[in-house]
Amino acid sequence: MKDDLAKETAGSVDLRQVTEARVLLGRFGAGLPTRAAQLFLLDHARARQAVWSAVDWASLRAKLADLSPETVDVESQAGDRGTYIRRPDLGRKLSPESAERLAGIHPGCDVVIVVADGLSASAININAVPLVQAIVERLSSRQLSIAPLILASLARVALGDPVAEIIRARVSIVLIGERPGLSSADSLGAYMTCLPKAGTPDSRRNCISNIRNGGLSADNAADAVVSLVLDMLKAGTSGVALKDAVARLPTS
Amino acid sequence: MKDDLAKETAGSVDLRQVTEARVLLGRFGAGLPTRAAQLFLLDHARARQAVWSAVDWASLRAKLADLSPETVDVESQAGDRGTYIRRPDLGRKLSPESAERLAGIHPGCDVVIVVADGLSASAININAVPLVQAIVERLSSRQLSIAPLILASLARVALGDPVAEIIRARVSIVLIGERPGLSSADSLGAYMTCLPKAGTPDSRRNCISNIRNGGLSADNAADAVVSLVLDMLKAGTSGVALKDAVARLPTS
Amino acid sequence: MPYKTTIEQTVFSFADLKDLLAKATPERSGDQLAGIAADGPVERLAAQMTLADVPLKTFLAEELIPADWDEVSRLIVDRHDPAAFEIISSLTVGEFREWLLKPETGQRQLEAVTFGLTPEMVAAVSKIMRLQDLISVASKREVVTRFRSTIGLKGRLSTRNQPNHPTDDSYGIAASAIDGLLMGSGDAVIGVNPATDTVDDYVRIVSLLDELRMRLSIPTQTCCLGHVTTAIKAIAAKAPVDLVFQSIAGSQKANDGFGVSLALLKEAHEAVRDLGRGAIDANLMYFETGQGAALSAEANFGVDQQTMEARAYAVAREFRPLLVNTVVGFIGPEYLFNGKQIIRAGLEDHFCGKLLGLPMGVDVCYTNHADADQEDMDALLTLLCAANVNFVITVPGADDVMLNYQSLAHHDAVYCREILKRPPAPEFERWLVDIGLTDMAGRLLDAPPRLADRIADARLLGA
Amino acid sequence: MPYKTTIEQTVFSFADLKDLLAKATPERSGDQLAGIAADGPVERLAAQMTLADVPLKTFLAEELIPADWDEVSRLIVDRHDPAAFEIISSLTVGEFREWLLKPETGQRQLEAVTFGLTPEMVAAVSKIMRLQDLISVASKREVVTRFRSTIGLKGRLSTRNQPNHPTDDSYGIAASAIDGLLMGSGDAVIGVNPATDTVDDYVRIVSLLDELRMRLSIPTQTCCLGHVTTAIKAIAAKAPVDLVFQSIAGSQKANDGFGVSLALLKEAHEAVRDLGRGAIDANLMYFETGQGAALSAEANFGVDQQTMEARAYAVAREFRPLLVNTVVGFIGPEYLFNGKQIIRAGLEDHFCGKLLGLPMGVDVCYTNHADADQEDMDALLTLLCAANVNFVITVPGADDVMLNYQSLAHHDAVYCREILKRPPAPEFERWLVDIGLTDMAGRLLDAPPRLADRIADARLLGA
Ligand code: B12
Ligand code: B12
Repeated sequence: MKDDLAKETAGSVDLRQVTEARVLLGRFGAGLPTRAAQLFLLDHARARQAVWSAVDWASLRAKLADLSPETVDVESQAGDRGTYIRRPDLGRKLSPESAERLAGIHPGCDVVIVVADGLSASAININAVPLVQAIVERLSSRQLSIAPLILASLARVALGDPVAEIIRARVSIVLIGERPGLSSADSLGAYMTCLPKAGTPDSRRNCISNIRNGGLSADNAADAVVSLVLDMLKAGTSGVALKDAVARLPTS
Repeated sequence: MKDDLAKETAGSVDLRQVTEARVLLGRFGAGLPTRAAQLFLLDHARARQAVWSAVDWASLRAKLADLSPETVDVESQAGDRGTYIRRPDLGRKLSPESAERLAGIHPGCDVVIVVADGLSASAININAVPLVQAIVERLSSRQLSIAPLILASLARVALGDPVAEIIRARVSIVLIGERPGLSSADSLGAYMTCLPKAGTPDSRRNCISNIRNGGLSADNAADAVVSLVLDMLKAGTSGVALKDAVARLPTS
Repeated sequence: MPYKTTIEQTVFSFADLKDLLAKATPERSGDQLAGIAADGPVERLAAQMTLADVPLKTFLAEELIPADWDEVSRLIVDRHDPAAFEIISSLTVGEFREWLLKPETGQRQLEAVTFGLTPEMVAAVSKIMRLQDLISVASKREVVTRFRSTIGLKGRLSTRNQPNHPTDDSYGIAASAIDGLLMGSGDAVIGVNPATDTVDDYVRIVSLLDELRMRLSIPTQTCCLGHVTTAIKAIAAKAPVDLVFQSIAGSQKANDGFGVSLALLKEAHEAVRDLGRGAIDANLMYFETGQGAALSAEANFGVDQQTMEARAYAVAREFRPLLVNTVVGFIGPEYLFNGKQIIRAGLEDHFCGKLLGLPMGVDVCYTNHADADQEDMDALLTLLCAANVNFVITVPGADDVMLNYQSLAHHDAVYCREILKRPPAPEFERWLVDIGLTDMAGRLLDAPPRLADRIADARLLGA
Repeated sequence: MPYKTTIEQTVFSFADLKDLLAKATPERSGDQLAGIAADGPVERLAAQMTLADVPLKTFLAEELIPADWDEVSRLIVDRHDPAAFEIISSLTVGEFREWLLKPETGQRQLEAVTFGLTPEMVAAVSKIMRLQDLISVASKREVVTRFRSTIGLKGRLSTRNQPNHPTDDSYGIAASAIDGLLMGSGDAVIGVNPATDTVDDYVRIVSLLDELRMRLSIPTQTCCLGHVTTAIKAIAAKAPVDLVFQSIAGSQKANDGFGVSLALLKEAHEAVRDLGRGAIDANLMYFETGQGAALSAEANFGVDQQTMEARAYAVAREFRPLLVNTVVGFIGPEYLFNGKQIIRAGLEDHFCGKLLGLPMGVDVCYTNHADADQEDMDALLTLLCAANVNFVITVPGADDVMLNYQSLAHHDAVYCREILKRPPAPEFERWLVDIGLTDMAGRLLDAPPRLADRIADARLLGA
């Protein structure tokens, strides 16, 4: 049955070529073919593991040493992964030690980049380095000042807010592991916020998501991220208000 | 609706008088009246608590001091209640210390009585004393020798087997807390086995169950238990084979 | 024979078919207790993928429990029908699942393979099926049995009215039975689990139930769920025994622990047939089973509890039962830990039993030491109705005051009838209308005083 | 006002209605996260018993979130219809449950009280109802909406075909949509969640979907689930927008967090109406909600997540939506920990939405950080069909490759159609037959090569 369907469409366009979605699986009544059903379960087991794995911060630091010789490790108040999952509120708050560490940084800069584990360590392990590189290149070529790179553990998106607030960055870029999907456990999201401070609502951010192999490439993502950051710096705002604010700006 | 039905049957026999089952609850469509539904949930919460409560062995020992000045505490290999519930196999085995303690008892007797917590501490707290008294009275009046009373924690029915084997009792009587029900969390079961030893199957035992207020009274239960014990001592067997074996005995 | 598979460079191996089946079983406390469960989801999946590739024929070649010393294994071998097996003989377990799911595989095809299937094949395929698969296939398989009522017709749901009492008091039993009848429950059987163990009590109970049935002309059958040896004695004393009941399990040793054997069951079956209370071809036995029974008697021989359960069905089908009931959550969390495990096991048992040709019912139930509640039962009941279960058990207010567990309430049967549209057996459906308990649309009425009086008549109660 | 009750000498007290509602809520990780949950089953039960005795009138007198500074509260007060409330005005919450369950309370009665009910009343009563109760009542409440197809007719089930793609690639979206159509999915809507955020992309996506719909003459509507502000811009640019989508929540602050307000939604509603793509009275909005959204925006004000969810329905019904979808397991275990919590929440949301007069669908789904699996989804889907849910979401192989979660597979829709006997919207049902995808009995056929070719035509893919 499965193979019939595959053959039939071979004449025109093979749907499987244009999407990684699980199209044309075939069926027996309402049931998936046994093999497809079992591969699904295997992927599920893997995706569940991804949630519980940890970022290899050391290797990340090494790979980014040229770009950002100084990095600062911070962590949220969640303490461990089990708590992290159940308590997003704690994942948004800096641990006291982390706050102290940040206070030591020379304050005031245009942009701070926060690399955060979020819900997928592999998203960071695989995609963070090229993306950070691509973003830093673009920002640097515009002569923007960049704070030391922040590496955040047990972090939610909003952990970027207190970070940026303490080091007084005008815009924050949080690169975070999105929750792992069945077909891709390594998708990365970028969340940009202008004048971030603790308590900023999500409507005040912008988002570029699905950054990974098979999704948005690092280069395209960096273009989009930096273009948003430039808009924010110009308009002095971000989030749902950004588009209109940009439209109102005098074209320079 | 509920009250209508109550009224209707008032003319003949009120079903509620003759059973504690939840009869004539009334209904709204397929739903229970709200109050009945909530009382059910309350009883469920209580019954679940009963499973996790502990027997007050000290008070039990005190109350039975006259009858059985000597008692021996034993426990299974389960260790704690959580394990006890998940590991019935361990609840059937004596801890090494307990086995040692039993080895100190003068061996050989007609009957050993084991009081075991099983799945309901309240069954023991409430019903064990009168039942043990009633049984011991009846056994004593027949001049049967009784081993010291065994108090068993984290015990399954079959824990009586190694106990009786070590102290070489011809018949064991295990009085055990039955799993708590919704309406009665204090029901006690009596399991009698002839020539018990570790590994005896349940088909080699006899059982008297539902001993409690509202079920079988202590006196009636003791009558039944002792009559079975006498049959066992005579027939030299127990369990499903007992009835036939007794029938075959020459009437004395 | 050892089995092997590789997933991402990790090799998983399984000592033999028994090991493979155990490791392929969805998570379950009883198999963990037995020390035979998979070590986490990935090993489980490896086993399931391996199992999917095992040819059905293998199950005929490789014994789980040697027929040499186990009469249940012997029975399975003896009853296997190669002609019926023919049509599926070339399939693997995974392909068998697909064959079962195909719309072209309907009642006719499923019926035709019944005796070509062994319990082990059926257990194996169930392990790689989701709840939805189990429902889809089971819902296609109709198994109809008959005594005074016709049970198992597609789209209908029968109930056992279970009027237990902690001391088997006659009034108490009658009162509970009447409560159930007023709620329209009892077309599968009115059956009492006796608290006592004597032949006298057994005879008293069946007599009482029989009188109730006859006075109200209820098209149903009655039963006392004592031990089969007691039933045989009662039959010998000419007690009105409609159905002989027995708990059974999947190995000779386990049955031995229950005090029964195939020979004893045969004797009982013949005895009750000779009473001639039903039509010549009436179904006369009532069996109960449940995952964990064999393990609890240390008679599972390293076989997982669900496969052992399916083996019990081989015993059951030998005696053309009217009713087979898996008391799924009855034993407790030692074997099925929580609502989730109970729900899956209930659907598995129903599926396996139906494929093997049995009139399966499920006792939708749980104990107070399990991590389960009424909501889990709502889910299981609704799923079972989608799967076309033959019957369920109901007691007053879901509380069995003797067996100390929660089964369904008679109310739940009303839910099935009126919300899920599952009427009872046709004879009983008619009776309910005739006597005035339901309207023509099958909706339960509040019994008018006269009727309630008549049903709850003091003489009946004192039977 | 404080509330109090005594259970066996223990006094339980609750600070106010908000506290009482939170403590009466069945166990749920989100309320535990918020620090407002009951401290164990006995306190929960005490709260439920107290709640059962609270008169419905109390909910009109006691504010949970002051209307003074919350526009959702203001909306709820403004829209309350005392005449519709009259018939139930004397009932307590417990009696209201009983009234709902009575067979005499049918579609007519339920429809009549719709605007007499506030979200808080409905949330309250749901807290003291079992799964079975929630199903029984919801199954009686039909809410029908119309655009090109008629959605919500009793005994039918519609589906949203959700062809997401991680970069919104046109070919990718079209391929996924076509896969769904070949499986018979999409009569509620063909709706894409855009990964991107620009007006251009939005316009491209709706144009592509509209072309697909027109070329194949599919009696359905299409949607791009971008932000409402983007939709407004696209409409201004005369893009073919059938439905305006927006995520909404139960407080002004939470909606603010989503970047929306009642005024903005009204603006969007009027804009899309002015496009005149549907009949004059067509339903034109599509909303999504889900327990936990308000809390995750720290905008719940100590109110439990399920009550906040019901309050979102007050926002929804203001705009006569075609579809309201609770994405029940979508956010994750922070709010609904496991399968059991997801199942109950799904049935609660469906029940509450229906009673408030909404065309409720449920996204039967879970994330990979939750303790849930496909079996839980099988259970929830089957239960929802028993409850007569309006629609569910389906994606290829249950795997949403952009949103990173598991929803239902298109296959699951086939299960509902063929096993549970729930055909799609009548217009779409006819279309499926006409185009040759199903037989007259509604059974899905394997598309003959010609048809598959036509549907998967390269020009469509390149739209
Ligand atoms: C659970 C249970 C079972 C389970 C036991 C499996 C298990 N792992 O627990 C199953 C379903 C297998 C079972 C089967 C039977 N049971 Co039973 N069972 C019970 C129940 C509901 C609870 C027991 C309990 O709480 N025990 C306490 C715990 C702490 O002890 P345990 O060591 O974990 O449990 C052991 C005993 O319960 C024992 N056991 C269980 N049933 C029986 C029955 C007899 C006669 C004996 C000797 C032992 C026995 O098996 C368990 C494992 O070793 C009682 C009702 C009650 N209110 O007590 C009926 C009950 C004890 N069983 C009863 C009967 C009749 C049977 C059967 C004989 C039914 C039949 N006709 O086949 C079979 C055979 C049992 C056997 N092995 O010989 C009767 C006994 C009547 C009597 N006075 O003799 C009772 C009172 C209920 C009833 N009326 O049906 N049973
Ligand atoms: C979960 C989720 C949500 C949840 C968030 C609640 C929660 N507690 O997690 C809910 C259902 C409420 C939601 C709502 C919306 N979401 Co959303 N969401 C996601 C999802 C599936 C996963 C996010 C994730 O893994 N985060 C990582 C974890 C570790 O971080 P976190 O701190 O726990 O999560 C925070 C962020 O995810 C943030 N967030 C979630 N969605 C959005 C959207 C935008 C624009 C922003 C700025 C932030 C944001 O909210 C969370 C709590 O603070 C992504 C898809 C993806 N593959 O990533 C879409 C996604 C991010 N959401 C998206 C959209 C469009 C929305 C909505 C605007 C939809 C609408 N039209 O109303 C709303 C509004 C959100 C807002 N608050 O402003 C788009 C963004 C597109 C874009 N490039 O701008 C995405 C990519 C998916 C999509 N195409 O629909 N969302």
